[in-house]
Amino acid sequence: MEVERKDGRGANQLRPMDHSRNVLNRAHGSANCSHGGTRVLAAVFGPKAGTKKNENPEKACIEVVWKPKTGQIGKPEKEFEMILKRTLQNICILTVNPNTTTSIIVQVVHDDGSLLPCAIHAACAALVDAGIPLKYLAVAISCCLTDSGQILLDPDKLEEQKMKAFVCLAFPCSVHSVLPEGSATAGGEPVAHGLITSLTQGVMTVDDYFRCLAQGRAAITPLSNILKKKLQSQSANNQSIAG
Amino acid sequence: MAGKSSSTPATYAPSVSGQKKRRPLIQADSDWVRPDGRSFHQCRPAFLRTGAVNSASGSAYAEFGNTKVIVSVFGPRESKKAMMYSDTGRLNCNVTYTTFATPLRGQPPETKDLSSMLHKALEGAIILKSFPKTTVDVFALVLESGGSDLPVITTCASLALADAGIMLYDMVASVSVSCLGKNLLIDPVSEEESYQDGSLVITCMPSRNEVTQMTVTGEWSTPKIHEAMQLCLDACSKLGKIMRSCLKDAASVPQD
Amino acid sequence: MAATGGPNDLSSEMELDAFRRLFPLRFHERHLTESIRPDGRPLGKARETTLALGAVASAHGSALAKIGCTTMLAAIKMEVMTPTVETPDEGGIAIDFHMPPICSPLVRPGRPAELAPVISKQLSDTILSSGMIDLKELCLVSGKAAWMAYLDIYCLDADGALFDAALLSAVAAFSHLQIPVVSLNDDGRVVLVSEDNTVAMKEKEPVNKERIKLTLNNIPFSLTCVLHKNYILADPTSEEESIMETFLTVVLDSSFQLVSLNKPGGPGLAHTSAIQDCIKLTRQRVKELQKILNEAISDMEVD
Amino acid sequence: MVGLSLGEQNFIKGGIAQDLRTDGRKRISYRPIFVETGVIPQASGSARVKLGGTDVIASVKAELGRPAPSHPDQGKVSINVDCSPIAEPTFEGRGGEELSTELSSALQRCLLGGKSGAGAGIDLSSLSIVQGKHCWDLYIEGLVVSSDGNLLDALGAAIKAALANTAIPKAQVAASALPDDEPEIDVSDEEFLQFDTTSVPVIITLTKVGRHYIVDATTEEESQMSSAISISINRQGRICGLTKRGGAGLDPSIILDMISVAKHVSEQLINKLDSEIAAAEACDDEDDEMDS
Repeated sequence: MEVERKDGRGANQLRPMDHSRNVLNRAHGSANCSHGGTRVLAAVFGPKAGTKKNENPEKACIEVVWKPKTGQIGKPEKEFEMILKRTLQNICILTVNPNTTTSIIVQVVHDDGSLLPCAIHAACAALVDAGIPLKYLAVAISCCLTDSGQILLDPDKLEEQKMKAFVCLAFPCSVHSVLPEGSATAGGEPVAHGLITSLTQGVMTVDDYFRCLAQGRAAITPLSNILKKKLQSQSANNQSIAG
Repeated sequence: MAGKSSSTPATYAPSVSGQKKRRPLIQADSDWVRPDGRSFHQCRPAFLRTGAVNSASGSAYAEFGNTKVIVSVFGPRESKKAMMYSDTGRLNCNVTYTTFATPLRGQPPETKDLSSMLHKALEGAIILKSFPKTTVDVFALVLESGGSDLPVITTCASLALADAGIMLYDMVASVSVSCLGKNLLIDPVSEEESYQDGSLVITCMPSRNEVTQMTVTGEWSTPKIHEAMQLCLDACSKLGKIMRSCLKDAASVPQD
Repeated sequence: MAATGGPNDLSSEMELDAFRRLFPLRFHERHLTESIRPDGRPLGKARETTLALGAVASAHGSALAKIGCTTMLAAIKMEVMTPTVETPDEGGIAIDFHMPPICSPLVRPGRPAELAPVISKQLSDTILSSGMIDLKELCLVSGKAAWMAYLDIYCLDADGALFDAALLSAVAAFSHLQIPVVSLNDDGRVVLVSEDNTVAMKEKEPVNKERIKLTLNNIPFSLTCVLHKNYILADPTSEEESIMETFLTVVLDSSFQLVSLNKPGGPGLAHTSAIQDCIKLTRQRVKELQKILNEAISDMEVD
Repeated sequence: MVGLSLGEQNFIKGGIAQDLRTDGRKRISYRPIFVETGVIPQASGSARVKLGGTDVIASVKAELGRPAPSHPDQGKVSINVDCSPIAEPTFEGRGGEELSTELSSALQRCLLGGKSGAGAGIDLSSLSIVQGKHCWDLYIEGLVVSSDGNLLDALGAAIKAALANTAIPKAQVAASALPDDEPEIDVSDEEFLQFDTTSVPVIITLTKVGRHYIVDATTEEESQMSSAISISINRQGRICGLTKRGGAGLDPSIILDMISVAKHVSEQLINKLDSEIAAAEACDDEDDEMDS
């Protein structure tokens, strides 16, 4: 029943990932992230004074602009903007600099499937590059469900269209360092198991969803280590340049 | 996934085959019956209710036959930054139609015109000095356009203003008359409006007996205008009574 | 107002409304500890829901849905389109969600609310992917003419849980939809066959005499819950939404398949146990809404 | 906006109360009117009207078009007004837009009559060439060059003069065309069809200041107005349109009183305007002879 994937990857095997930071000089923070064919460029313009009209001045306000590869901003882009904005509100510490607006511009360079996770990683890396205080990093994965009920991780564009349904999940990165010990296991479950964002497309049964959840969570820990290693190695040579 | 085609293909509404809305031949004062069976000087049944929108400071819903309108008023609030200081309050009106309001699925062109007409109709009745530096926003949405839309919008807007507690000199009632050959038809439906020779729309304050807005199109002789005005004014006073009773029983039953 | 004595005793003698406006979060949390909400509902209960079919006469199918104070008006107008080459025998559905300036003080005539396109996309995704409507039923003449259903949903009063009310009104509008009887005239244009001019009917037999009603299989229903410090509040009002910003929208169809589960981030984290509780609440809600929809359809058939 | 001190405002109101306005005119007398026609060569007809300080230009452009399905036997007329910023600083950018939409809808209401076309100043059926297929579309453009009050009357007069100056080329169906397909129209550029503008109404605006109402108010007087009524009356004395502008309410009897005053004033204005147009046309023909 093992579904053979076109590019020969195993069910749980992710596409090669590459993150590079500080790619734009004018932005306060910028990052370029690519998952296999999908490449996204994110730029952060540091906390600017004043919040938009209906925003809460006591908290920092995050504004996301999603630039598609071609064409103008339609409804799908607006939805991605809202999801990315709410996700980043989860991971940023909003009370640090109140009454400011941090604007994040996401430019899709090439879309070859599971676009949102790649955008989330790019945005997080750009925020780290800009030195915005974060509670933890968000690690995102998307998995799709074949008609036979088998779950494939990190689908590309063709697989996404062919499959019955697909789920995009975002989890907090392993968080041992920042939060005090007690709160790490909120309600008997380690915080890392909490879900920041979940977006599903297509009809599936409830336990299919929970299987996707478990599979996604299992793939998170190795993914977050790769992410952290890439970010730390990058900041190391930054210091060397700056130092 | 059934991706929705981004640009919807060009579509057209299937129109009724063969039958064209011709203007019915009317001899002078024959007993020609109007499409919905009303007599010439009879208005459509009016259904008025306040408090339709909970998140607005004042709102009202009006239904005259097939014309259904919702107006919500957002109480005196700070006006846009671009506005200079003014020691009298400002009124901001905006009228929009739903896409399914008119039988043919398109936005009727004169919504900008309706907003400025609504603004002129209401500014005479509101005590603008009672809220300096601020703006009162009156937004109207026409759910279904069944004819003589502006009078129904104006009447519903004045009810919403009263519901919002804005100081008014008097309620504002509005009625329209269209002239077809010799006859005067009050409160015309959209079919009658499409082949009317002329129309007269009056907005007045019933108990102060003052006209705040009046527009006439088509060719009228002075006695005809006089007769039409008289007809509208007592229709407005009847409408004013209905509006007052609607406000009274909205206030008497406590808001649940 | 020196807060020396700590805010707790301050709130006791302060007037209720002032406390609600000054410390909204604490006001709501005081209610949550007794697992009740400011408007008296238990945590898991949704607001009172009513449904009225056929609210707009000038549309082919329309419905007015009210969940508590949130009011949505959905209307469908049918127009004829030439189907695309790849799908010659499928009609189309164009779904649009509008938030006119009357529905909430935040919306200004110039600037549309930024929530509207998001809900509009979620609605069209949910309705299209749920398979509620088989697009083949919208076909008139394969390859030449098919129906395009323009579904427009207007939010008349925005008081929280907009997506749920919008989906309910859309589903009800489809169940009330009457497809007009049409026939093809000589130069290939589709024309209405009106009952009175039967003379024109002679040579052009109506193309879709039998398909007046759309058959709706697994109908999607949704429930939005707010997660706040391991409390789950079903069907939040706009005030609760503005204070506790972590939403979880679960959409189940009538056979309890998961059509979509949407948690767009927000300050709180959703643990598996919380998700299971939400799904349980949604199952209950689907039964309620199913009953309400069937009642509305049955008394529409009666009159 | 002209800032008037309290003293000036009382001076204006007092003057109007005693039937002697600041520039010496009576309550119902007009400022001097100058009409000049044929000011824009490319347009089918154009005119420039100076009413005291107010200066407007109206131009009429006739083009071939298809009649509206609901009225196959009538041509189409569209009126559009543009307030250029040179008239007043506040017209800059979008400032003048609201006033121009208001003026265009008032003009449309006064000149084009009801939806069925009855009572229209311009005889729409004379614009039709082939019923249902071809007709003349008139694009009437108004431009406010300098504004010193009473814009609507000046624009009404300018449009009436421009229509009088309009020459629509005669058009017939080319004989060779097959009956059923699109008949081509050949447009002869010698004979011209002159427009009869006798039934075009003229617009009178009565501005109420204090308890009295005046005609042809200047900007200062307009700033003191409590309400204003614009009535369009044609030669037969019938009312072809009425718009109440301004805020304060008016008693119905006062409105009827104003209508009768307007009818009385309109006779003089129509005669004066016709003589001015005839004079302008005459000197217009002299210019043609001189340079031909």
